[in-house]
Amino acid sequence: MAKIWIRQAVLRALDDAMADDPSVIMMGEDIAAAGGPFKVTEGLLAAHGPKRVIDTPISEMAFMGAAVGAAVCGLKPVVEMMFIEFIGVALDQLTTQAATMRYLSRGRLTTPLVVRASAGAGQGFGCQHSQMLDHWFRGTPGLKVCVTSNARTTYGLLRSAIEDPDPVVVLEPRILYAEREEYEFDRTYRIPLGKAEIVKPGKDATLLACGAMVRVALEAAASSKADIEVIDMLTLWPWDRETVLESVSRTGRLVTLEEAPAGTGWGAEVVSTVAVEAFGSLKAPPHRITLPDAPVPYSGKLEARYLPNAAYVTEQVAALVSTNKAPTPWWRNAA
Amino acid sequence: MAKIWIRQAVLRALDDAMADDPSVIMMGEDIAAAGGPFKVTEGLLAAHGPKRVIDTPISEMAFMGAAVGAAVCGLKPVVEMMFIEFIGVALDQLTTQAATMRYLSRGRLTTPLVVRASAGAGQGFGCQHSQMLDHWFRGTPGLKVCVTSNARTTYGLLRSAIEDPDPVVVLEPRILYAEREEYEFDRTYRIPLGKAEIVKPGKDATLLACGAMVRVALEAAASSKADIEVIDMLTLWPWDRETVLESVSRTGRLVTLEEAPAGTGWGAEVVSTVAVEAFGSLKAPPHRITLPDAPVPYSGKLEARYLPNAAYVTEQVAALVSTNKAPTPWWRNAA
Amino acid sequence: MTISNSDSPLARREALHDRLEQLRRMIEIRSVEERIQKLFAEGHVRGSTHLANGQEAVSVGIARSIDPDDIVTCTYRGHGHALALGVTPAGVIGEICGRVVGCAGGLGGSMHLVEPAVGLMPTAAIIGAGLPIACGAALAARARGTDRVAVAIFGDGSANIGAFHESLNFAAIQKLPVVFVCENNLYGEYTRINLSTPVDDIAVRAASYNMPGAIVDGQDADKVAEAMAIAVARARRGEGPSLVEMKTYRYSGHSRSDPATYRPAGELDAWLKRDPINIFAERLTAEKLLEADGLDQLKAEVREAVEKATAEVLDSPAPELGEIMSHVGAHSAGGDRRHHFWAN
Amino acid sequence: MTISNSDSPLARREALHDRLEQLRRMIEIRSVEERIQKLFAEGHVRGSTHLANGQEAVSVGIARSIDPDDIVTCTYRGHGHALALGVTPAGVIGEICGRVVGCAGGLGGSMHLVEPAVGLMPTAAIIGAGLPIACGAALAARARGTDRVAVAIFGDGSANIGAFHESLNFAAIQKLPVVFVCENNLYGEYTRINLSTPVDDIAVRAASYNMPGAIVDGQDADKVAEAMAIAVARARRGEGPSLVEMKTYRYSGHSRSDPATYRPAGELDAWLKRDPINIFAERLTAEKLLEADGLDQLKAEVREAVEKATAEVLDSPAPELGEIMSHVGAHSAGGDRRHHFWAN
Ligand SMILES: Cc1ncc(C[n+]2csc(CCOP(=O)(O)OP(=O)(O)O)c2C)c(N)n1
Ligand SMILES: Cc1ncc(C[n+]2csc(CCOP(=O)(O)OP(=O)(O)O)c2C)c(N)n1
Ligand SMILES: [Mg+2]
Ligand SMILES: [Mg+2]
Repeated sequence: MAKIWIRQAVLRALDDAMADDPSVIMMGEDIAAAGGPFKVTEGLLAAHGPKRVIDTPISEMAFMGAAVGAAVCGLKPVVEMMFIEFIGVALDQLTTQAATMRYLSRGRLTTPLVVRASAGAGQGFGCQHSQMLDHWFRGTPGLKVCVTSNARTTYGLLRSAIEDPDPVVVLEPRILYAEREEYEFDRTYRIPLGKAEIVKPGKDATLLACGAMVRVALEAAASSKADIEVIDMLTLWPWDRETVLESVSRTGRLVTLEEAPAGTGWGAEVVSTVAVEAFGSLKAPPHRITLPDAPVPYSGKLEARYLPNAAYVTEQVAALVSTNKAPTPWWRNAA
Repeated sequence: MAKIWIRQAVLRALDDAMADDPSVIMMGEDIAAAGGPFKVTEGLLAAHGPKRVIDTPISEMAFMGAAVGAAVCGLKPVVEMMFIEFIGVALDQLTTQAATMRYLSRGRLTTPLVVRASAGAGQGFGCQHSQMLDHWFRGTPGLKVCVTSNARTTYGLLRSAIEDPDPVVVLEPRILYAEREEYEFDRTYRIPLGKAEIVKPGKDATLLACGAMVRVALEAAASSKADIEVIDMLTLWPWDRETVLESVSRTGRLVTLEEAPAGTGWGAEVVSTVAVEAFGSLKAPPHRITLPDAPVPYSGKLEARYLPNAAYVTEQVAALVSTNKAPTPWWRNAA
Repeated sequence: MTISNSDSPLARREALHDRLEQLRRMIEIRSVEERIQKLFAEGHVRGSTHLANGQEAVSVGIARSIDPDDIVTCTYRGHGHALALGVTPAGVIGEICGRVVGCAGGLGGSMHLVEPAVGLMPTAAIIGAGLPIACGAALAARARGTDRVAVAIFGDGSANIGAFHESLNFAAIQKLPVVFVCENNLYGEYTRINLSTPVDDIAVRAASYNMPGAIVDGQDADKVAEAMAIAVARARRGEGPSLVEMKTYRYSGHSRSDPATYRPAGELDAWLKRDPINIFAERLTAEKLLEADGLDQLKAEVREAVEKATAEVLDSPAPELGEIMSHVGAHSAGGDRRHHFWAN
Repeated sequence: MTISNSDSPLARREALHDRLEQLRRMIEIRSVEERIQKLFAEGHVRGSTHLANGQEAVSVGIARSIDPDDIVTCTYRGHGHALALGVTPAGVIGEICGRVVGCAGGLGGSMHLVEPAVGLMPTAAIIGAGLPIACGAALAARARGTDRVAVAIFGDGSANIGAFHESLNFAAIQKLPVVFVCENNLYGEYTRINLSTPVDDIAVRAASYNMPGAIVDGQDADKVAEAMAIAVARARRGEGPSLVEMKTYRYSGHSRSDPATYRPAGELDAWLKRDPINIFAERLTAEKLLEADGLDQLKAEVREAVEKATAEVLDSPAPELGEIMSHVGAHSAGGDRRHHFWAN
């Protein structure tokens, strides 16, 4: 099998989607002539031309909104938000306009668009370029949100998102772009939106993660004495209640591993649902491993501590499994 | 005691705050000369002058950001977002700039500002003018979010928010502005941010609500056979874990009443925390009463069904208390 | 030519080629808005509603200058545009009354009128939101090889929001076939333009984007149509966007609750003297298209039709409860009813 | 006059009244940025970093035109401005290396330099964010009865974002004491201005807000200072904002990973011929303030000082882990260290 950079999976998904469907277009800053700030759109301009691969001025509101209008009028725009934070100047167009278009027209107008963005911490980009921010989108009626975790899920989710008849946000952990991985492209491969995947079966606890945290979860599971089941959430909204509930009903323990401060993390929604639906089948309280309630620090030493690593996750899960009590996060006492 | 409109409590809080502290200023669209689109700023211009009560052009990014700059430079700006949806064009300034100012300056620069906005449904303003949207702010490190529920809490929360050294979002249920209520102003009255209030004690279940849902909760409690404890959350971030956990430890049952689709509601955070911290003291699964997963409909008939009313809440709580099983929301089957 | 209540939006739009129908449509807009005001008082309307009486020439002037498969975005102040573009009185009144006959089936309300068949996107309740969306429609038109144009209608106050600037710049650099129409009615809510905007003419801002900016007498439907024709033709030729400023006035306050006491004495009167319906009626009289008592007759006719439409609306039920959940996403019960613009 | 590493930001700022120090500061900026590039290669810098070599005259020209208690907002491309305003080389390099000696104690990084003592707000990593914040600072200055001004520095590409438009309009209508400085270095990331902006001069956009717009040779510190003086004086007199466009160029690519291959052949060379350090050195020579070998001597001196600062940085520890939680809100362990602007 060929080793590829994960960013190549983005590129390949976009390239194939454009080749397969002439209505797919792309918009974003420096995605065309320059091949993208993260080189995930390299060659698309040459392959598909300037009418379909469009460099925009620095004006997120304009091109996010243009995507809405273009989607209604028969195109399938894929918008790149270089860093997900940038949609903070244009959120209205996605959550208020795109997400209500179908509703306000009783199904006659729809916005099959994708916002893809690099997201997440770990590389020293500082607190305004390192967040996940899925909570800005998650739960908005009419909108879907997913997070990629490796080459395969990048390809599978992006292709599905672009084919989806409704607006979808795809968050791509920036830190993964430059990772290499064995992966064989299959042009027909898709990951259905709304489905999670058990990436490592286990009996003692269900560990949920998404994005860059999936590999942390897998590492933690690999080095755990307990037999941990790791689930890649893949889609955060609407999320896969069935897979999660089924897993928890088997393992009796639930841990979420979230790259977000607790107040914004997706785990709240999942844990609360499990608490309601699987009440009684839990052997231990559910436990959320989150970021501390603080902005992302720059200094490498601090950012390394700020993000949960495998050792910490292992330790937290072990504590839960062995005591059936939720351990305290390291930062609770530091605060 | 005098009967006042709840909107007068907003006005009075702003007026008193401006009188007590010359650094308080106000900005917003039509708040000065016109006295505010909801008449909550009537007379402030005459009382405090055009340098402190400022009508702005329609440019939320400019005046939200101006509030950030002014706050850093020694003022205490109170920004009116007429409808909370409007911050969708200016979110960056609040959540990315204001909320990180202290962090990025290691405490040397702070942004004591308040964003107050009318919010919520029930009046036929349609899906782009009827949401709570607290999930855009909740959990953001450095930011606080609270919701008013009557004249007293309006006055108490607004005064505290304006005095807070950090940025605070105050959501004011629009539907309450024109309600009348007995209330005697007390210039010294404050509600500490981060504290919830037991507004009706009870033994059988803890019913959490905020904003316009508090009176629905109280009505439901009044007409329930079970003895319901009603808590007004008041601050959604950081929320009052102590009061909630203590209540649940007594009642053994938790119901949240949220004016938001489940995917965005604050109840997820609360229920998940309770599930972790009070695991074992619950007699029944926690239950969330939320809006359906759909935009706010315009037609009066639909909006009346869309919003939980007292009868529905009574019924849902009764089902939980009597069966110790979480009832199904009406819309789960309709979807 | 008389258009009955039962005519389709598309037929109503086609009818607008007729000059008498143009006059009639202006009267209809005025009439429908008067009726809406009454319906509000009668308790049939919820939330708020924004009248555009006095601005009818802009609506009709625009509608007659573009084709039904050109795209229009506009704002909450959209009754006039919706009617001009072809939405039926029952469609508009019905939506505002939250009934199934409403153009959005009662889901949207006064601020959200829509009719894909005549190119009307859901009117947006967020200031500036329509401009980028129009850019996108224009982009799609070009990408799909049509010569369709998009028209973004917005107010003077909206020319101060970021989306205005970004959209004009984006459209200019992309040479998009879009026409930006600013209805300068001198007020944004309760604020006069001079208090929010340091220039008198929004059109001067076109220079920032190297695009043509035109200032137009918005009370004269012919002048509106003329200016639109130039901008639309330019767009269709692929030469890019224009900014067209219509000088106009709203007779009423900003919304139903606004008595508009902030207006200087005499201002309204001066504008009433240049009423768009009267101006156009005089023109048609001069052109011998309208008889001496033609205007009164038309008004009576229209009023009757509007009453009929109102009766139809009030007979029409509120939507089924299931509608709440039927159009959230493709998974919803409403299923796929997608309108295909420029099919084949 | 020579400023040592141990001098305070305020002292460094005051020193800038001296013309030789102005030259020295430009050299320092160039030197520090060269060192940062090396530190990146050596693995001491994380994330990204944005050099402004070639733009030194803008930084120094601005800094010498305003007082330490005037407020400045600028962007991630802020090393030069920070140094010019007074932040020490160790403060800048330290921040970029994530050490406690950094001006934000290592919490911010390259894109977030800050120094309240000389009016520098945390530089913002979101395009356009600094403009409204500068408006607010100006508003506070006026409301508090001072004659302080705010300066917002941003790039040519940033003139296309909504915040630019809203801020200029807001400042104009409020007559705020703010100066908007556009550093037009011809590129926004990898895109040349003509591909993103339909006008050549950002300054023409001033007309949209009825404010003065000036076009300035940004390679000449004196010209920069002259233009700033006019705009600042106007602001201090209460006459409102100005837009000042500095024509300049960045010699490097957008950020460390950008080889800038998108630039037309010869463009860089042409700009190198108008190097701001050389231009100013020649001027000082003509003014007899600089000896024949003065420039080389200064460069050597500065290089040594920068090396010393670098050594100091590399000796300085990373922040304590507790710093993560110490400055989130007033409740945090860091407590209240608030800087009071214009306290008397
Ligand atoms: C982003 C945003 N800010 C504020 C509002 C509230 N608002 C509704 S209408 C209006 C005035 C708009 O004035 P103008 O653009 O002149 O249009 P007109 O109403 O005169 O047609 C305002 C401020 C809004 N809907 N959206
Ligand atoms: C809202 C937002 N959009 C996009 C970016 C990414 N970005 C960072 S720098 C830059 C180019 C800015 O160009 P210009 O304003 O000319 O400033 P320069 O870098 O040339 O100094 C872009 C697009 C951002 N930081 N924020
Ligand atoms: Mg107007
Ligand atoms: Mg530039």
